[in-house]
Amino acid sequence: MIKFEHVGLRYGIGSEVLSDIDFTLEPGSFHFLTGLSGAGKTSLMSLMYLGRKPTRGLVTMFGQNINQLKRQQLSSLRQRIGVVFQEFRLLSHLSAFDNVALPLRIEGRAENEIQNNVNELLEWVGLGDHKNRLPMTMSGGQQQRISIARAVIARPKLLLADEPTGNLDNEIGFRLMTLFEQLNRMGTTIVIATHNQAIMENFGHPRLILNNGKLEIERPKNWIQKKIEGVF
Amino acid sequence: MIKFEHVGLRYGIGSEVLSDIDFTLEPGSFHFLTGLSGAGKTSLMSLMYLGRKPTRGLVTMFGQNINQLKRQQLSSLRQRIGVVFQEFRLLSHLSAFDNVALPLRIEGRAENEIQNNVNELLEWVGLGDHKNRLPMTMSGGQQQRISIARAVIARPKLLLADEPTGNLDNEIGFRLMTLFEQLNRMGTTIVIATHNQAIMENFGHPRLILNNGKLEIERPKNWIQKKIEGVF
Amino acid sequence: MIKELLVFIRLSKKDKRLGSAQGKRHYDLPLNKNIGTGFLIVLIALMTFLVVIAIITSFALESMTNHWSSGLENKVTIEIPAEKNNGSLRTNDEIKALQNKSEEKLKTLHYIKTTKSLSDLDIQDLLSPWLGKNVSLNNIPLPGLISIDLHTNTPEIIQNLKKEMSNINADIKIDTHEAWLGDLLKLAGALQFAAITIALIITITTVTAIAGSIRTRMAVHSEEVELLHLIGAHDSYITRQLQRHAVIIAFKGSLCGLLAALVTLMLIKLLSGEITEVLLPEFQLNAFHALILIAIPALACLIAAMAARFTVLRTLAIMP
Amino acid sequence: MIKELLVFIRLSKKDKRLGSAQGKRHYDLPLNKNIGTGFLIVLIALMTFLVVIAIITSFALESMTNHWSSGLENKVTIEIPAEKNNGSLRTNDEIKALQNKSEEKLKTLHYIKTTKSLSDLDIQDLLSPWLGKNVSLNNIPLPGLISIDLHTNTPEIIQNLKKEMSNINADIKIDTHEAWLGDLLKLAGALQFAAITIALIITITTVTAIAGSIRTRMAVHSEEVELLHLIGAHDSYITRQLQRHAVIIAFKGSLCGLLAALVTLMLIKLLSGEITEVLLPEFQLNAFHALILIAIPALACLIAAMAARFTVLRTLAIMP
Ligand SMILES: Nc1ncnc2c1ncn2[C@@H]1O[C@H](COP(=O)(O)OP(=O)(O)OP(=O)(O)O)[C@@H](O)[C@H]1O
Ligand SMILES: Nc1ncnc2c1ncn2[C@@H]1O[C@H](COP(=O)(O)OP(=O)(O)OP(=O)(O)O)[C@@H](O)[C@H]1O
Ligand SMILES: [Mg+2]
Ligand SMILES: [Mg+2]
Repeated sequence: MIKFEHVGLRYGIGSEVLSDIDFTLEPGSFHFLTGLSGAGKTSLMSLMYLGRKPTRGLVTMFGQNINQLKRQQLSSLRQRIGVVFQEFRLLSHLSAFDNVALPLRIEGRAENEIQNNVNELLEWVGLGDHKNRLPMTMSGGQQQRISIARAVIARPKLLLADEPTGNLDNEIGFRLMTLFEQLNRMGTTIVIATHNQAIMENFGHPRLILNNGKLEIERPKNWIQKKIEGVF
Repeated sequence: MIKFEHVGLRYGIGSEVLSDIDFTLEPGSFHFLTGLSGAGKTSLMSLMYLGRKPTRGLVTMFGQNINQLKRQQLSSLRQRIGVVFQEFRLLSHLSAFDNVALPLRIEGRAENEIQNNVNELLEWVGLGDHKNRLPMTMSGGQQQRISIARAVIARPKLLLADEPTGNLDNEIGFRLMTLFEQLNRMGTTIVIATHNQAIMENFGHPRLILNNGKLEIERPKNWIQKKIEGVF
Repeated sequence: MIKELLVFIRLSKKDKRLGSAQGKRHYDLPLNKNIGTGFLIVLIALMTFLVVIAIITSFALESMTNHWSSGLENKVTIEIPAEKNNGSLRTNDEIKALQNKSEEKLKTLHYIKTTKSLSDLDIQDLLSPWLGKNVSLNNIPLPGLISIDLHTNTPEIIQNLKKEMSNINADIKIDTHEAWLGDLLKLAGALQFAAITIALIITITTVTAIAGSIRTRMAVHSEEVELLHLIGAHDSYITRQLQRHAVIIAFKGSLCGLLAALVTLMLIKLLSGEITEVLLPEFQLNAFHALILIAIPALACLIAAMAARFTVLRTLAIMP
Repeated sequence: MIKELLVFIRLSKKDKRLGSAQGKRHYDLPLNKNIGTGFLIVLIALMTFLVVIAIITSFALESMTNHWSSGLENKVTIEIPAEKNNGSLRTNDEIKALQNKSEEKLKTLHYIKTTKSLSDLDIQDLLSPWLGKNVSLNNIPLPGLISIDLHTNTPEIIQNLKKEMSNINADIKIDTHEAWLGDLLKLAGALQFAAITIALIITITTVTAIAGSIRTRMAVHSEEVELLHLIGAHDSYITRQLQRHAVIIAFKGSLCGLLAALVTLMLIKLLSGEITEVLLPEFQLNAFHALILIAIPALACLIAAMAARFTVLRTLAIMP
């Protein structure tokens, strides 16, 4: 699904924020991405959602070397990736409904299909009553949920969520994690960047840990056990 | 310091987001404000930082009924309140340094005083090397720290922080909580809106809990003990 | 015109329900709700107004010059002096004979439109401001005068005319009104030059203003454009929306400006009937003029579309 | 001019190091780094350019009209007909006597600037296009003509002149050139009217454009304005910054426009020396004109400042 080989990233003429990143994420896997503030989680994510090209190294997504793809093909790839941005990035003039519907509209889906799917998902994230509100008039947590809904509405093959529970209380946070687990079981590869220890411990998925521009993978002790529980 | 009597708030023609809020915060107190996402924490804060007038009820700040104050006096009151906004609200064209220096500039402080204070505080929040960077080029957690630094730089009498550790790892989160405690010991009244259970439990201050537009105060069992520890 | 108005109204309606969930032609960018849309339309309208006024002025000046030229420039007077070169006087009959002979000749020349021999009475009329109405001219040897309308007035034709006349008699003089017409035509030429220059400058200003405003507006949306790009929208999907929006603004603005200018000109014509008659004795908007006027909104739309397209593509180009 | 340029350069420098930590005059709002600052300056420059051209054109037209008027409008011709009312002819001596008497009288009238009796030779000159150069006029009874320059030409004066002349002899006629001057003056009047109208419309457009652009720009910053307000900045603190910024933009733009217009006009004058001489035989920028031209940048700054102030205060007014 995702393969990074000797990937490095620097901004402008600064030093490398990421250096020599090497990892492979299997299709259908679920990982947490963690690290101190400023460690480069968001930067690594931006490479994965094709928002940036690495300054060196090789990135392979969906089995394709992204350097060899044309603009058109890159856009099509992006349609298969759902992203929850750390700063939400909602379109301020569109209602909650239209924000969530955006990926489907871009894919050119039929309007009645859009209506059904979006309404259902908005109910699920607890915003069924708010679908005609503008982002500006919603609380931080509500905005975050809309951005999560937008990321998952098109059933992406890859879901990248950057601090998706930062503004949410534990209850709704766990509820959304369950949503992600469910998506994962249906085949979506998931990477979640988070600082939240409680969530990482509760959902014992392997962790990608960023430190000084290097990436390490850490599997919690009870990982296999959880995995088995999840299946049954 | 803060006294709310029968305060209600509604947006436009919607139902009341806050209703019949009654509480008093003594000078020098430290409270957490918590509640589900969308409960009204940010709304209550906006009343406290005078960003909004209540639709009913009486708000008394610093011993003054805010309805009887003139615009000029309100502005002067605001200078004594430090706010960490949930969405940071940094000025995107100003460097980290200038963002933090803003409250001092507005007060008209001398430039060399500004230099010393701002540099020192930026070191403390771990951004000493980043002072000439624009917010856009910084990570979410770094931006949040700048917004915290801006809130405390002018040694406000009242500090209101909305989810100040949402984008921070535990380490730097606890470090900033220590900063808040220190300020509190020097006389600043503090209200922190947060979902973070770990922090609320670690720093056992009384909690203001918003639920269905009503406010309850809950004092953790070991509150008095912590209070005594804090003094000695 | 009515058809255009209908399109205009339909477009406006579309523009108003943008961002709603229904309908196929929706916008993902906060274009229509933007501060400054109204201002931009007003600006484009005013600019179009100025361009149209300037262009029509230059049309009118051209028509005026033509009128003057055709009225005066092509007029030539043939004079058969009463006095011979050697100083002796011609008799009236001699003059008449020469006059008739010249007129016969003139009628055979292809570049002559009309000829008219001035009778003694005509000449008396011409002289009356100086000599008084009832002075008898019988005693004075009056010259013979023939007033000619040419089809066009070129130096070659005048040359040829001189040759033809000197074949009849070497004394015959040709008066081309050059001295006193020259100043008038110079003035008109200068005015037309000025009007065209001004029209040109205003057009450039308008193009700058439209292109600049559109570009500024688009730049404001670069964040939204980036988001659309990141969630997989193809470049054409993004460009199409912004372009359509820009065209609608430009169309609204320029059409309003054009209509306002036409109404203003009609009002001016109505209110100052006499003055415009002096200015524009026979100016009528012809099909060519109408075409150019209709081309103005089209041009505005084109500029807006290109400015929008260019800006968006430039914004997109820096994204991988 | 040099002083202004210095101020201009100083302001530009200030504008560039905004947002830096040093210096007292800093900006807290992203004004100078804004997309569209350059465009706004160019727009204001172009608009100012147009206004200046229009205003100078109307000055020039005014000067032209004055020139024509003073050249022709105040000219009157007194004619002593060769023929008496009863049909008999006056002798040359009789005419000369009446002419002298009239001229004596005219010299005593306060509204007469100069008088000039036309000699027989002068009259022969006037008639020569029609009669030929060497026709002897000794046999013809020529009228007596006196050309007069009036200080001003009013109906009352003409009335009075007629009375004075009829006191001398009832036959004396007064020719005021009205018929053929009328058209010319009507034309000039219409042109001046047009120029003033255009200058006015362009001015209104400019005001709209400047005010609108500034307001749009300010509206874009409403979030930043709100933040400053929330952290305790007084209204005056916020307004001051935005106003200063708007004034700098307007000043830069309008000064560039004014200079460009002046340079253009000079170039036009240089390149088309002959044409402008016909158009503007004696047009010189006087102190009053210069004052109006200098007032244009000042006006632009004022408008910008007021637009900025108004918008910011309105933004602030909705915050408690
Ligand atoms: N656009 C940019 N230009 C320059 N430097 C950048 C840019 N974006 C991020 N950085 C720097 O790169 C480093 C990593 O940033 P990144 O946003 O990836 O961190 P993060 O792990 O997401 O942090 P956080 O947990 O605080 O969100 C930081 O030091 C940051 O200042
Ligand atoms: N400007 C506004 N206009 C209308 N409704 C608003 C506005 N701001 C907030 N609300 C509504 O008021 C309620 C309380 O919002 P508020 O932002 O205070 O919640 P919160 O407790 O801060 O939530 P969170 O933890 O998600 O930040 C929400 O239902 C929200 O949709
Ligand atoms: Mg991040
Ligand atoms: Mg909130």
